[in-house]
Amino acid sequence: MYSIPHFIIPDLILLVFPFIVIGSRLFCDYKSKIPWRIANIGLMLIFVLLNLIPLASGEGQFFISNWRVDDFGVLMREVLILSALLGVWLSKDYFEHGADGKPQMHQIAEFIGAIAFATFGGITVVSACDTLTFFLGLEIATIPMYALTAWNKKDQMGTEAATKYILMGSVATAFELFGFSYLFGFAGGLHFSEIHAAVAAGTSPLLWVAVLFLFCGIGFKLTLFPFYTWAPDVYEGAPTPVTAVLSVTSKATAIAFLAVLVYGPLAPIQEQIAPLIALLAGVTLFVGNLGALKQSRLRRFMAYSSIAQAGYIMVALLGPAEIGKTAIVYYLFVYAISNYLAFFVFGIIGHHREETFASLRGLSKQNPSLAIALAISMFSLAGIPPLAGFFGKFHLFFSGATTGHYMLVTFAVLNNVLALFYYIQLIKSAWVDEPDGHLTPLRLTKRQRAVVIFLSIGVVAIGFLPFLSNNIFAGFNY
Amino acid sequence: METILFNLIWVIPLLTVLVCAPISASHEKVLKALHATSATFVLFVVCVLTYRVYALSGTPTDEAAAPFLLRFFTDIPWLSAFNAHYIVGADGLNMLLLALTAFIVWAGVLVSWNIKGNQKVFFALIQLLATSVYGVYMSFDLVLFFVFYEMEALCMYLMIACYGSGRRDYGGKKLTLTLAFGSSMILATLFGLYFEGGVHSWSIMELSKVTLPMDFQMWAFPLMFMGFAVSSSLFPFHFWSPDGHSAAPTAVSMLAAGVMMKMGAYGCLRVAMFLMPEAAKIWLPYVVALLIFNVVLGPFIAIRHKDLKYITAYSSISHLGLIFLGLAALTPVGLRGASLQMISHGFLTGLFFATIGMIYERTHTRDITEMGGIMRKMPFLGVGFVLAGFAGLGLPGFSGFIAESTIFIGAFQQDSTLTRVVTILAILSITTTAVYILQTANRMLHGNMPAKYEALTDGCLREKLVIVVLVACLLFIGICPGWISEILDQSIAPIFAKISAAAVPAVGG
Amino acid sequence: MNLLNCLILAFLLFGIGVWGLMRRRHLIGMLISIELMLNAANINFISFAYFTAHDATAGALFSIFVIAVTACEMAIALAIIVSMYRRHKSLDADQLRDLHD
Amino acid sequence: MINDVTLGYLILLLPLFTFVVNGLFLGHKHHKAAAALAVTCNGLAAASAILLAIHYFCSSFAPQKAILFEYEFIPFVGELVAKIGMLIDPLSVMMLVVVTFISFMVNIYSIGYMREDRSAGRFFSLLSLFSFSMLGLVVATNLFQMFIFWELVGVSSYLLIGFWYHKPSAVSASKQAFILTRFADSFFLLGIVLVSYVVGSFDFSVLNSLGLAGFKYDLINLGICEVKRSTALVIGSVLIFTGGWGKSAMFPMHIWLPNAMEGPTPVSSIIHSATMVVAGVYLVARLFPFFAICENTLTLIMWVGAFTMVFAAVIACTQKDIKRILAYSTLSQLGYMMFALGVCKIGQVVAVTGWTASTFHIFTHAFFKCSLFLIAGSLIHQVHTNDLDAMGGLRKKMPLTYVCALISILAISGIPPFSGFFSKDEIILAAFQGRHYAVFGLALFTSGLTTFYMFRLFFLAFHGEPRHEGVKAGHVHEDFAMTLPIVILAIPALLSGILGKGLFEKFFIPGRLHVPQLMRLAHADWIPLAAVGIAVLALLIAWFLYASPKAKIARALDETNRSGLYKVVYHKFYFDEMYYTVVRQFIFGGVARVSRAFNDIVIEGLLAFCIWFIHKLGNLVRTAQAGYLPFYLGTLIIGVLIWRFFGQLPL
Repeated sequence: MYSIPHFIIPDLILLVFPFIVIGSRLFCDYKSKIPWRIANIGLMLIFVLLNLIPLASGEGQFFISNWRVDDFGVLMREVLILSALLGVWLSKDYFEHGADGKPQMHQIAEFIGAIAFATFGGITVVSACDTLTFFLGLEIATIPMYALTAWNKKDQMGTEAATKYILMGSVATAFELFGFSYLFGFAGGLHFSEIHAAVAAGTSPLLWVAVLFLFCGIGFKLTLFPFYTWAPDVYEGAPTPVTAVLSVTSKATAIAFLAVLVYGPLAPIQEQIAPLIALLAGVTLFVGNLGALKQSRLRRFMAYSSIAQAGYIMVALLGPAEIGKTAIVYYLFVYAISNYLAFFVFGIIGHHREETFASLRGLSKQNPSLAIALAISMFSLAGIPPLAGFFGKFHLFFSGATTGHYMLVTFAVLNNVLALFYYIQLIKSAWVDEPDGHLTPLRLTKRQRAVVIFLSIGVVAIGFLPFLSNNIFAGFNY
Repeated sequence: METILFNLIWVIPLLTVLVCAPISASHEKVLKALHATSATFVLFVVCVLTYRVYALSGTPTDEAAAPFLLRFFTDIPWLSAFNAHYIVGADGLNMLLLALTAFIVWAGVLVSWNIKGNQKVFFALIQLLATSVYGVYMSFDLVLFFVFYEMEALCMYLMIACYGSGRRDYGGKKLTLTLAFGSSMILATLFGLYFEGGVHSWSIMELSKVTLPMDFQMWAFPLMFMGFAVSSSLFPFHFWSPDGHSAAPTAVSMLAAGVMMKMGAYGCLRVAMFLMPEAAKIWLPYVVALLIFNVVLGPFIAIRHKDLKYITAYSSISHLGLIFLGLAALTPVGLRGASLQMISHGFLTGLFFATIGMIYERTHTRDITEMGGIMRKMPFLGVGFVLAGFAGLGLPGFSGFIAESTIFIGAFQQDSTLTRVVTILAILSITTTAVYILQTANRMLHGNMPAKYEALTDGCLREKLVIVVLVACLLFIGICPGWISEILDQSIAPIFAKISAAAVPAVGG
Repeated sequence: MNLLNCLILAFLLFGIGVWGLMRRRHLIGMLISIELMLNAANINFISFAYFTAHDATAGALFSIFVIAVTACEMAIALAIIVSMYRRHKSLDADQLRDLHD
Repeated sequence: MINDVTLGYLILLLPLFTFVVNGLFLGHKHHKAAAALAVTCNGLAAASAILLAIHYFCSSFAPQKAILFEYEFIPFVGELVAKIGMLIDPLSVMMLVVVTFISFMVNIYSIGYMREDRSAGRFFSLLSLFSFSMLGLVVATNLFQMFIFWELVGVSSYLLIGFWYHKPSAVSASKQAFILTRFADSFFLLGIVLVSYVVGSFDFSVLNSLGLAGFKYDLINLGICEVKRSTALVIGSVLIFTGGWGKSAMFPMHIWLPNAMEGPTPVSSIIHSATMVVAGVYLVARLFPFFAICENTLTLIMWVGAFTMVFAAVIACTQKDIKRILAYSTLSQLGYMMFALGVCKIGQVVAVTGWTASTFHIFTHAFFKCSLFLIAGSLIHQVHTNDLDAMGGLRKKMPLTYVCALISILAISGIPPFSGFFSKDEIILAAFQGRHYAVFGLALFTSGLTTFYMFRLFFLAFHGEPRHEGVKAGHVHEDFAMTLPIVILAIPALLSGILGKGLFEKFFIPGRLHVPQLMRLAHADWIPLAAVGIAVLALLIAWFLYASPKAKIARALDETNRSGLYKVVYHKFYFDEMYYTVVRQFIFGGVARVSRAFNDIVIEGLLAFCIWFIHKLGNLVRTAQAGYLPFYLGTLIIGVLIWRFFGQLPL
């Protein structure tokens, strides 16, 4: 019986955490705040603990040979936990009264538990060292999402979305599995080191088929072209907090999956798969931007915008490992904060009106602070300096340009204009359009106000004082 | 001490915004007082520093800043993730542009004293815009430069769309998106500058020490040059400026036309032409062809327009065309003329838009066919407008004449056919400029006055102050241009040295 | 009975799954086709494990896990489909048209 | 004893000071103070100018050039430096005296003329600006300085002609004047740039001591064509002359000058006599040696001048607006000066008598033309109309004016011993000596015409029966402030010829020339007699038509039943109409409309198309999102195939 290494304590806590939350339901009635409190405390505790782990660059530390905790892993954990925490905060109100024409939701404890499971799945993906764990992580991250999408039993949109999601998701799983099987056949083993050795030794069609299927499978979760078709419907059908969690946690998981794969076992053939990545990135961000041009419903709009963001983030995968990973993690942080800020604002709107562009009219007159927060998040997503989004995108393009993909970078940068166009559409309806009388006024609870302010400051601060990023990513100086 | 002051130039506006943030929007007086004070303070600081730069000229400067002669040089590591630094400094050129900016911002704050809508947000946005412009002129690190350069897009749309007039949403979108298009063209080439040069650095000085590979320059230079030229409304990217200006509130028009449009030309000179001189030598002769539209056709279009702001916008287009003529001439005099024109046109167009805004506040129309004879009711504003017009048509005594004649003489030194033709056309088109300016002045100020204008009043003290100060600047530059061209020459010398040293390989355009 | 045949078999199975997925409009039918695709992957694992891999247990292990995972995935899928049925009173995939641009 | 430099500064700065003080402080309310300041300062300026002139001409230094002071304005490449300085030589000194003196007179006159006007302060300040800019032009040491003040002259004339900005006619006249001269100036500027590029300097001293030899060979690229540098210089000289062409209102850029009569009369008088229009002649005179080396430029100048001379004189014979008549007479006198400069060129050699004559005529013309305008002004001030119909019989009411008018008109008609005789006679002589007999003939003929129309004006205005009830009722009187300058001016109008002749012949030679000079000149003593004879004849005709007892004045004045030729002439050969057609139809309607259409249709159209295209693509993406599950599943499969074939994987 040996002592548990400290660096996996957060993972263990996260593992037992959902059981505690759900279990606490046994001892209290369904109205009580206890599960919610426990959830907050637990997630914050994990976040703090994660920040205590020293960032060791390079191979990282191992736990029974196939659970690696390296700096990238730690930072991804932070992103995921942050996302979970914000998601939990966002979801609180939806269990008190309905929103956006949807009835109120129930069983907050289970809801939180599901989110926690998904988060743990993501963590498993970043710390896996063999394809089996890898696959399991991905599934653990995905399956709760199906459930969460359909959480609102009384809402048939949710159910339809969930149906589409799970059917397509299972197909994608099948693709991945198929890819994994060929990879296994090619390498003759599951452990990344074996695969790495085999790939380095030489390639064969088997490997390429595997790569193709793996990319297509993960392309579904990362909403790459043309696998993104589920996203708009699911994002619109799912409850708002679930949409937020989907757009951050599952994207983070997926990109982490790709990063681990490309910079891990497939590192020797990065040059050969660079064109594929570049094409995926370029087409995806273009299509995402085009789709978002003429939207009228907020969540669907955010779906397209997040498709485009996925395209942008793919650009980073072209760069060398250190730069690429830095870019991805930093961008995920920024993206998480900006996205959640947007979703909090939409949520506040949604509690009193339906979530469409039209219900933003005259926001700047009635509630300037909210309008400012909205503008901040939108400009940040559009990548306008000095907000965080710009520096995130700059990291991505920098990483892409390191290996000389100027064409792609130019294309992506020019697409920013397109993106700015539709983000401005939204800002317009909030700032320029005159308010019309029959919109119910907005009331912010203390918590909502606090979170919105906190997030806005975060967006501005991470961008405005970007040297914070150096301290966070101290492990990534090269 | 001076260095700290210099860095304060862009910090103070931000601080003002932060200070004003907690004050509730209902205390308009307090807010406006704060903003006015900070603008005035910055103006004061900038003037002092400009004088210092002039006084110090000739004395040796910071070695680290070579090849430039930079005062108040600061270099702090900023983003170790991609090795970006915080590098600022002042040579004659950007110091004068800073002074221009400070004047225009100050005037802008005063002009928009009683603007409709949420004043708190508006003034905050003006200060942000000021920050971005100051930053662009100060910074010598490409990342820093670009961050400040694109910041303006953030403020511009909100200011135009929320506080503008006419088709404000359309104009705001057009302006913001076109500018964003330009800046993204720039961003696309920045990475190449970083990696292709071999020195992994964003510092302009560092990059200027190497010669970038030719094949890279050949595609990067046009991209970057046009990217910058977009914000200086070089044909065919001029379409944003008339709609944008006509939609924008007065202060924003002043800042946009007076200062922001210079950022583009400044970038062309300081970054594009300076870092990629070989490609510049190959490409610029072709750029000259575009100027035929700006310089020759622009005034004609202005003749056909009835809206004061459209007329002024097209006149700005033609004046900025002259800047590019000076740049494309690639002679020291031409470059100096271009920089002179940047400064002179800044004051000039600021005065133009200021007076137009004041007149518009009273007549509630900008259609010159509806006005007439208002000189009788508002002689002061009328005289201000006429003076702006005279400065615009290059009347001796005003800065415009100095700049234009310098450009003409400088451009004529360039012995390439296209440049000669365009220079000759440009010289001949001073008549057209006179035509639209006089026609506007006559229609609006002279002749019979409609009865509805009987009740109009002349400018109040605040407005008179703005006009007087701007006119004084124009006259000051116009009457004693010696010192200004002296410090400009010093700061242009290294740029021209690099350009003339560039050996053009035998590559066709 | 060699590796290639097994792979071909798996691939055919996968193809049949895809074909069924395309043809079927009945949600349950679609689920079954997906099951086929997953099992094709399982066959791959087993056959690779049997013929080439240096530790045969890995492949078997993987396929067992896959079966387990698929089971819970299907469970959730069925649950969702049931609640689907409660609303629509039908399991026709063509009827899921409420969410669209 | 104050030295010349101080005097120079005084001459330039006093008017400037007046302008600034009146414009900024006194303009609005204190008209009296403004007027007083203007008169004193201009008087002092005139006094110092005269002092300077005396000091200069009495010194042994006399005919040479001197630079009192010179400041560097802007440095350009190398030697090419724009300077602001003060050049002293006979020509500039003469001009200084004329300008300051005339503007002094006009200022005095304006006290009376502007007594009722509410914005007299502005008027006085602008008047001083006008004379200041003309003075700066006169003392220019280089082309650049000349251009600077050249433009200032233009703009101040714009402001003064349009002084009554509520009168639409005045406004449009001022605009026309400014734009036409500006049009010419653009060529002037081009010429300056070209010449300074070829020569490498703006200074008159350099330009005037130029020989073409140095520039024969190497080529220079003018964009359209490659030319020899010497040819470039010739082109440059023509361009520079174009500036003078417009400023001096030579045909066909003459139309602005008669229309400029819309301004207050003092302004017209100062424009016509001293400040604006002679600037063109002055430019040519100043650059004479430079023009002399450029092959046929002078010949061009000669023909332009000669044609304008006749053309204007013919028109003047039919006009009825006295100010317009005077305006056309000015045109034709300017024609004299111009062609006098031109006739100096004889084949490849040059005779300088014309130059002397021309400068002499500038001098004399200034006085009598100024007084004529002032007289016209006071007439108009009394009868409140410009029209000869409404005048007549003013001799009794305004005796002083009458006498002065007679003097000036005799002067302009070139009747000895009045000033005009001497200068005009010399000009005609120069034409003869230059063997340009055609021009010579024209000049003689025109002098006859001049006499005719001037006396027509004279008789119709002063003689005969009063045709104006104001005059009949005897409201007419002579205003002191307005009559004083007229009387003062009559003296030089009478004497400047006799006194000036010697002075000019002694000192006024255009400086060292770099072309062969013709020294031995033909002397024809019959020419003065011929000229005078023609003049007297014309006088008699005028008397017979308009003043003799049996002259039918009513019939002479009515416009009906006139021959078509008369109508054409009366309508100034329809040049205004042509001008407006060109401007409206061609410039505004043609070029401007087309360029705006290009911008609005082509450029904006392309933009709109791009946006439309992007939106179409967007719709394409959105149509895919029909919410149709089988299609979605299909995309998964298709995607695999897409990336299988386009993913560039080495499969």
